[in-house]
Amino acid sequence: MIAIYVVAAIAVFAVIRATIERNTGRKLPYVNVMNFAVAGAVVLLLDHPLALAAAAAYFVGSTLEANAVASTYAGGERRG
Amino acid sequence: MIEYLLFATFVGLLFHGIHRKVIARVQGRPGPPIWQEILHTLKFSFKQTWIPKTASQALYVGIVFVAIAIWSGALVVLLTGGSILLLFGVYLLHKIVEHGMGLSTGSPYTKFGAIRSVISAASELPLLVTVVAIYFFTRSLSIADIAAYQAANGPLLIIAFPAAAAMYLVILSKMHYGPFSIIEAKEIVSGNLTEHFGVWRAGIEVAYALKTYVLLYAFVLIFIGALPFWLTLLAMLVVLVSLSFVCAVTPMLSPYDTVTIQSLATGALVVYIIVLGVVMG
Amino acid sequence: MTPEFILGCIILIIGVIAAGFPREKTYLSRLINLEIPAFGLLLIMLAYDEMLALMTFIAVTAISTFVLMRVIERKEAAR
Amino acid sequence: MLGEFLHILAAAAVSWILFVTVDILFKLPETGGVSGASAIARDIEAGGGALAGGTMMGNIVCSPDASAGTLLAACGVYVAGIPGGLAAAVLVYIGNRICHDPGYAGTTGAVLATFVIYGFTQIGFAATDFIAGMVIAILTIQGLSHTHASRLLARLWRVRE
Amino acid sequence: MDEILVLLFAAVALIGALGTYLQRDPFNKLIAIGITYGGVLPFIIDRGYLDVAIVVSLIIPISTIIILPLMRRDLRDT
Amino acid sequence: MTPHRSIITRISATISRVENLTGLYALLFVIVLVFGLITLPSISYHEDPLYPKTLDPASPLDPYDRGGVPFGTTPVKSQYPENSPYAGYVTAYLSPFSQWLADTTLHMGTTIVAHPGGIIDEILYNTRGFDTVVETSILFVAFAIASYLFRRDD
Amino acid sequence: MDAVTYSIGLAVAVIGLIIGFAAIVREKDDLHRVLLTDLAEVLGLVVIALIATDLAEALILPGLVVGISELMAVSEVYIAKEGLKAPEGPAFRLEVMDSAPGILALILVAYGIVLSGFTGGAVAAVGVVFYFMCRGHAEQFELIETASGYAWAIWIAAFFVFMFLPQYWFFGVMMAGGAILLKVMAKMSLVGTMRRGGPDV
Amino acid sequence: MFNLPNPQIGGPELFVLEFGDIVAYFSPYTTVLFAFALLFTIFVIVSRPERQVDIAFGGDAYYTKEVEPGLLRFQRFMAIACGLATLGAMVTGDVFNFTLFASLVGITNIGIVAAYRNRHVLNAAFQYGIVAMLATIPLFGGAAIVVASTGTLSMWELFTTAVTVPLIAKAFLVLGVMGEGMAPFYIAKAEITRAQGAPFILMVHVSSLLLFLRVMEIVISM
Repeated sequence: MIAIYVVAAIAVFAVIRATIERNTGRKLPYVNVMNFAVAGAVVLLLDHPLALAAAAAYFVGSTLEANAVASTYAGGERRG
Repeated sequence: MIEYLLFATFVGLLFHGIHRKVIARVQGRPGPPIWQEILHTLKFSFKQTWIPKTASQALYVGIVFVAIAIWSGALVVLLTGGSILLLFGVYLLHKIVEHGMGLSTGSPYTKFGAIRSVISAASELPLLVTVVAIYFFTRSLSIADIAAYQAANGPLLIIAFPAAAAMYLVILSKMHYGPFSIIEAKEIVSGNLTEHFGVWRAGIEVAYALKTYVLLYAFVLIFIGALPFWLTLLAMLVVLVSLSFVCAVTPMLSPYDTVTIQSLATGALVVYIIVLGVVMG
Repeated sequence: MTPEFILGCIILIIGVIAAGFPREKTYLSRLINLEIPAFGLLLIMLAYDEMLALMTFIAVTAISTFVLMRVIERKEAAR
Repeated sequence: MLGEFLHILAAAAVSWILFVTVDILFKLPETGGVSGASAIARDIEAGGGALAGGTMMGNIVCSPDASAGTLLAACGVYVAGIPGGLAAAVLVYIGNRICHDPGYAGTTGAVLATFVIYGFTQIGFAATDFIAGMVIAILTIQGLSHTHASRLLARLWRVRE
Repeated sequence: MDEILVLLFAAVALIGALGTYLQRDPFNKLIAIGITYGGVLPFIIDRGYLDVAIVVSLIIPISTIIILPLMRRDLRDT
Repeated sequence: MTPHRSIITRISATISRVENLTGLYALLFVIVLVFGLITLPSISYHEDPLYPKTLDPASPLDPYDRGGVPFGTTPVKSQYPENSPYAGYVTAYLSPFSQWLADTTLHMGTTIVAHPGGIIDEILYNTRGFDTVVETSILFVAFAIASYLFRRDD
Repeated sequence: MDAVTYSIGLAVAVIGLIIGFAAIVREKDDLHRVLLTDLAEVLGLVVIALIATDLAEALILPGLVVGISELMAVSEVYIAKEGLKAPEGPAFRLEVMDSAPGILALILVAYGIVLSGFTGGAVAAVGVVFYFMCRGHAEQFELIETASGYAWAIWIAAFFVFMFLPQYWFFGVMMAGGAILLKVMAKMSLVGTMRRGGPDV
Repeated sequence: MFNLPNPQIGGPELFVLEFGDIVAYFSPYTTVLFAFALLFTIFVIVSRPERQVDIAFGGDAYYTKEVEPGLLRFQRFMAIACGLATLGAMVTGDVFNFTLFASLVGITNIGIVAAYRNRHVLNAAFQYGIVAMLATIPLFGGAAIVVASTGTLSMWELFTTAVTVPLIAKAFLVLGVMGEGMAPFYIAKAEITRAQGAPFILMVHVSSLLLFLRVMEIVISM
């Protein structure tokens, strides 16, 4: 099964890109790629219905994290 | 047992008087008569007695009885050949008596005495190290076993000299007018004794007399061995007089310096114990 | 010696150095750095299959982060 | 080995087309769903990219969109077939609600992708190909060159408009 | 999980941990914390503890969000 | 202060400041640790521990499967089994809900065992229950302090 | 786990402790000391985790709870000592703070109740703390404290069931698990309500 | 069945209390300590605090400080908890249980003094609190090393000559108790002592000294 190696390699690639990128706003898309890769790897590692839930939980959780970080980075919610 | 306690109290008070006398003579003063402390205690017993209005009453009274009780208990332990760990325990608990006396009255002077008593808590540590060092040699902490060991191998004073020095330091730090007696320094009136008068003071004098007796007796018993009764008293007297000389010629240290010196002594003894542990396996 | 254990030890040491001697000595950077040794401990617990302890640990870490955040927030506001 | 690799590349192309289409149909490049997405868009524009493309990329980062739907649907199909894909759609829906996303791009994408992937599994593809393919597809958008990716997306967005 | 995968995911976790240490900007540090967890998760999954993985995946972002009030712009700029 | 202070006075000055207390304690601990590091090779792991772990990845109770029959005995290696006559009963107990989980899924062992009943509960509540009493008391006291301080100014 | 792993782990833990405590020796700021204390707690847990038996976990769970509760008390003392006040001005808001807490807190609390015991209490408490942090709260200290007081009493009763009436062990397990869940969760969720004074936030 | 293996240190056991794996015992030594702790707990329960006299400088004025009732109640509660914890620590027959009692003593000690509004006292309480928290690491770490290297936590087994406890574990235990009770580092405690409420403040000292005495017995016996 070659898929999981592809996914893991992409994760490492994305992480390296994310780490060398200095701008926070441009960093987040790279981290997003890693999230995709790790969520995929979770299911590829363990073929079980719960693994889907784990992948979704991880993905949603890290997306939420990225969302919150980016929003704080932007200065929080606009208020009128 | 009761008569022995009375005897010990009497001898302890007498020792206090001798202590004052020796110090005075070394310093070139005439000094009080040696039975002065006995008279003192009797005098206090018949003076008017009450409890200060600001005091925490139960504690104020209770602490006197605790003081007498623990040192009587210690004497019993010594006589029945119990564990010297218990003796060490009583010695530490005496600290509580000092704190309690100072804290319970509400007076600022006694409070200072209590605070100094808290600061000088390092004075207990050498005794602890003594206990551990003795255990290294005798493999037992019961006084009967220690006496048996000394009967077989000679006095511990020679075998474990640093431990004896530590215990000597401990007794010294509890003597009146000594370099470590910051608790009763005159700049804070009488320290934590200030507000205990009348019968309460007499009770405390009794407890302190017992304490002196017990500590000296324990020193002789642990480091020289079980001697005949009169010889024991004589040895105690010798130790006392040597202590009085030290007290007479040394100035009182500043509070934190006492801590430093006692801690350094403890540190040196810990090193000694580690070396012992390595050497003796 | 499982890979989790080795990785956990390495991350733990990195984290201890990071939290003990952070590059920028602010409360915030130290608080963030504190998460690294937590991951190290997580991996060590995982290596020993101590899952209940792991779960409790992560939950408690979140709460202690909150406690610390609350103090730091007040401290920063006072400055 | 090589065949599987080609399968993955084909799956990547399919998923790429699928999620970009759905996202653009749901107007992701129009506005940032949350302030964070707009911030990412600004930074990408400052780095030489296009604002519309950057906004879409920001939205992808900040909330599970059609790309996430495709990935999770692929995972769902891999572990449990069609029901798994639909379960993934439900999870994406919950994720959308958690992440303060007003739209339904993710859920729609997940449902669509479930059937597409299931269809491809019938003609010799494996669901794992789609998982890896989707990761490659997102890599091309988010992970290779923000400048070019955002310009490309902006061009596609102009077509939609 | 064979050696290659172990190495790859361990690399992710290590890059994350080192990145957290070395970076100075708090946002970048927080992002690196997320990366570290991305490297750790596969190890939990590989041992089959899916329930733990789910819970931890939900709590880690929460603890990140808990830190965020310290990084608000209006507070930091003044 | 005189310019020439003896070493003892300087140490006294250091230990008399409350702010130095933490540092002093930490320093003492570091010294002990450095000595400890030397003696570490002599510490060996005791190979026959209490409450040993057995792992069976195929079991739905995975990290905590210790065998045994529900409502029956399970061999638990505790220190004084005779003091806990029902040791082992809790280990194999599954509530109806956790039984259902165990029958349907494979990877939820932690959840199943955390639901009351299981080896950890056996230790926490039965054989070493006294620890847990003390422990909850600590929690109680600590939060009493915190909430007292927090609410005092209201 | 084998003996070699234990030796290596212990060495790593001791080296970590040396580094961490060296940092404490050098640290002069009080709040930094609190943070480093948290670090030291982690290292202490490593030493316990290395035991690698079920007993290790039974020791870690109390250790964790002791750590967090002491941290709570000490930080509160710090606030009182420095006379710190809650920050003025508008509260910190994010979009996700409207949407996420409800769902996540629901999931975590429900799961925590299923777990029960220390773990469940801690997990549920994270949910509650997160919810209170994002949504504000109405102060109900007395209620929560009363609940946890009763929980403590229930747990003591459960302990005595185990010790003196072991034949009712089943009853004891249920009581103890439930009571600890309630207690830990209630106590920890107090943390969340403490962030801002006043019910109007 | 239970025979204390080393009666030469604290005396033979008098009474044994079994809680599962944790077997508490009373030897002459621990009984004395227990009785002492009990005595002071009773003092805490029955006695009212003293009223401190403050002297205003530059005049003859002096006044007694009033005791805040809420503070008094809280302190009394903490002091009683501290007394109970000390009682437990004196008789427990299990190393980990002992360390838990020690940390309970530490936290109640913080509680007794943390209630004051005096800044100096609070500062001392805070420093003390930090040390008490740090001290949980050697305490629990010591217990952990004991169980890992000997396979048991029960003092009944550890006191036998067959079991050798690593030196570092003993050092950890002593160091931990020193931190929890502040036994020799009394700097913070001296500040604490200035606070009002003699019976309660006294409990701080009683508990720490008794803990120290007990840990010495444990360490020497092991």
